[in-house]
Amino acid sequence: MLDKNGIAKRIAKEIKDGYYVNLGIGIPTLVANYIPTGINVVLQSENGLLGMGPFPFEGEEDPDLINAGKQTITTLPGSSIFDSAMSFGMIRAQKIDLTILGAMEVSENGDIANWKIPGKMVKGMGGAMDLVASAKNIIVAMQHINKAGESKLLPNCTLPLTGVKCIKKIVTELAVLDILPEGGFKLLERAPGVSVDFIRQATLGKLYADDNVPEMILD
Amino acid sequence: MLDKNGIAKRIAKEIKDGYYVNLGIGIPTLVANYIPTGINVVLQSENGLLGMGPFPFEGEEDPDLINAGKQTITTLPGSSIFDSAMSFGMIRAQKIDLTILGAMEVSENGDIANWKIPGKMVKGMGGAMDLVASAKNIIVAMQHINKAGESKLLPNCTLPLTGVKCIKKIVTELAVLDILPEGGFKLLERAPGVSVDFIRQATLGKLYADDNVPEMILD
Amino acid sequence: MINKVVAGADEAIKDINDGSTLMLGGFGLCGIPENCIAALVKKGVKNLTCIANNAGVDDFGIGLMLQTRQVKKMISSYVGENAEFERQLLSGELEVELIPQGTLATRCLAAGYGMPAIFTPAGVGTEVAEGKEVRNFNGKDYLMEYAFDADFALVKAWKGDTAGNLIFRSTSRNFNPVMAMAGKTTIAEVEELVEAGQLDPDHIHTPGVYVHRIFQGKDYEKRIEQRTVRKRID
Amino acid sequence: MINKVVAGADEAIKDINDGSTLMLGGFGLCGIPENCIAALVKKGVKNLTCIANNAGVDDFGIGLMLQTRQVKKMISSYVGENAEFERQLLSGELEVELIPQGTLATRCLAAGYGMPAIFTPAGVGTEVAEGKEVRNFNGKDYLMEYAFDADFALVKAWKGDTAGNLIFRSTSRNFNPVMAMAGKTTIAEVEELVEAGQLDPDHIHTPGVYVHRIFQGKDYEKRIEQRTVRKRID
Repeated sequence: MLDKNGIAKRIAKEIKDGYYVNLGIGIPTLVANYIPTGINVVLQSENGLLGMGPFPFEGEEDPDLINAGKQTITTLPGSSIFDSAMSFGMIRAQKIDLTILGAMEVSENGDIANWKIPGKMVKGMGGAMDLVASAKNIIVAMQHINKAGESKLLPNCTLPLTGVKCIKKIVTELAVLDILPEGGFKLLERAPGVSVDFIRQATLGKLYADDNVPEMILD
Repeated sequence: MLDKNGIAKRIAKEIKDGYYVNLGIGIPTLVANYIPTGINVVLQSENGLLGMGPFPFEGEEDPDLINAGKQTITTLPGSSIFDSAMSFGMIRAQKIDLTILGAMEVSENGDIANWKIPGKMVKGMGGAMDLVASAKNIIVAMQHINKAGESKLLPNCTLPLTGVKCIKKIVTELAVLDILPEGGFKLLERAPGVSVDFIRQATLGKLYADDNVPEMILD
Repeated sequence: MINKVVAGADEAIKDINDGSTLMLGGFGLCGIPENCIAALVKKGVKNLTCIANNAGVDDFGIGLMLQTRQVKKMISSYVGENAEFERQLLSGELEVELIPQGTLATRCLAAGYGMPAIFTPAGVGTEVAEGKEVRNFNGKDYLMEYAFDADFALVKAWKGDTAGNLIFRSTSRNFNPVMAMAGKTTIAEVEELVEAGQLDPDHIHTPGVYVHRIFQGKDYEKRIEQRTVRKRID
Repeated sequence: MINKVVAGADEAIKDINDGSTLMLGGFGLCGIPENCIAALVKKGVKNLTCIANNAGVDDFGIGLMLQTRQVKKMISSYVGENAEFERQLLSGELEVELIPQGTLATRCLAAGYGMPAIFTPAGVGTEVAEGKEVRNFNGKDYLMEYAFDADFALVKAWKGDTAGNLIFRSTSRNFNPVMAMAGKTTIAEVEELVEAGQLDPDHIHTPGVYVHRIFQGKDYEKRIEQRTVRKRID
């Protein structure tokens, strides 16, 4: 079973040379730490930056330079700044090659819920609805089962939706899965030491698994 | 009867302090020469400039700095440059206070034709359709009668339209006229020495004139 | 050039009255019109509708106007950790309309560019789509969303000139340029106000035609919401 | 950063083939992609559809591609004094679609911003409106116009960096930034190509994400169409 860093590490392997990538808050942010060396990747921050760099050195924080998580960051040689309309313009126009974000629930037809729990204080969808509706390539980083042991990969989402039929790939603490065009979770890889049966039990939505599902290779 | 400079001079009196103004090609361009001193006016050129200055001194022409008539020009302190989308964005959003353009025909309900003569080579509408459809305040600079002596202020335009019900004021070699909300040309001023009867004969559309129509004051 | 300079924040906001709809630039606490917000708190206008990506924190940004109960409705994409906000929302004192961040930005752009409505796929199939027209283009569904209609836009720029031209700095740009274009009356506060002619025309982000009033701001706190750093030994 | 540099115009346009739809930046002869046009003439690709505000003059700009009969269709707002253009149009060799200049610009913006269609009042009640959907918002009629769908955008910038970031100079900016955003493949030629990091991130007009190939152009003529001057004695 993977920890958060493990999930981030596995997702990082999906990032290819020349990709522009938008990383959501939470586990997706950790992905930046595991981008393979030797490839050129540009991180977009939807508040208006291409080419997000690492956190600043202590004492060099610039209040005018933050990411979408409101963290102080830095630019890199070749960075560019733009306004919010252009930022979401490039997202809608599918200029961003890969979007990685978290989810509370994903359904077997690719719906995602990640912004609102009825009865709890709602903070808002931020840019998530724009990202899921527009991105051509989305990977969801999420927990397969919640703390009560219930599956979060469902036949249908029970929470209010963020987007419909938009998710194609999921990485959890247990598995890597694709969502099939005709619906259903296709098991691609198992986390080290996790059995197909365990994953099947942890998946409430339809799960397809071949006979020999390989273990993830993380390094 | 006014010459082209006379028309430009009369139109210039309509320009008020603090106006952003778009000047079309032809007579409207001449208006810039007669903007009253002591008022602050900013000229927009729809190829992407606010704050159009005079022609450059000989030898100082910059091929990267032209106006919408493709003439070499200059900027002024406080000028700004922008792209064509923003330029027409500010036109559509009615940020330009006054648009002055030429016309081949205007109808008594405010339609304008100024871009195409059937059977003749068409050069295109350029920005004229955007300007007439969007501007809140348009003055047309035109000849009242054509070379054959025929009126160009008509019940209905005979040429293909540039815009419908958009013109509110016209300055010709003979007169200043408003177009009434209910339709019809309202004679406001006569050119020096021109009689109301003469203007009536030169106007094929409905003309309304009070008993005492004043002569224009040009200086 | 047309001079847009006013003496300060109090004069700039003098005709913002009870019930006005305001746009406020900024993302989190980054690039917010600090001086205008302080002046609005001082003036005490009420029943404001605020269009802003976020609602500030308890003791800074729009949060200051929430504490004084000046805000009737927030139109935002994300309303962060803000206890007073939560209290007012749960008690029904405050209305909140949450809309996707890109929709928020593009509805500003639409207003600034004279487009009455735009199409976006954001929110299709979700509760955001309720009551909205859905239209299919090339096999994909889009919502039709309307241009905002705001009485005032309050924006913060780095530099500005007397003609109202604005230049923003780094990611404090965010919503400021699109809101500057979108307000019926746009008020800009700047860290450095210079004479017309001091800014390179090619570097101007917001042309002065969009700005109705500009003033030299003061005492910027520029509070950092999430101070994240790395050690030099990295 | 991702490196977008190619050796020159010939390599940059190598996959532009017969029948492609191209956007070409520029207003009149100002800010046109001179190197790309020369390379297209040299390559001799045919049946091109060109989206460009103007069609050049007889012996410069897109006029060069008209002389070699490479253009099947022009989509423009104004096609100036160009004898060969006129001859081909009258003889039926060339198709021309004339559209309002603001509509042209905004259909580019729509493509670059992922908006399938936009609304504009330009052309309502005229022959431009024929066959188009008219929609009333707040008492005013608008035409619905679709985003352009161009295989390639060819743009000319003043400075660019290896990451594809572009800065334009003065009014040679015009259609270039919106077309740069709109092409499925965008090719930028620049007067000065610098290393990533040499351009101020706040001054970049077109972020590199929109640019697929960039090269250092050469031998710019930058012909002036209307040389207007005043005497020094003024």
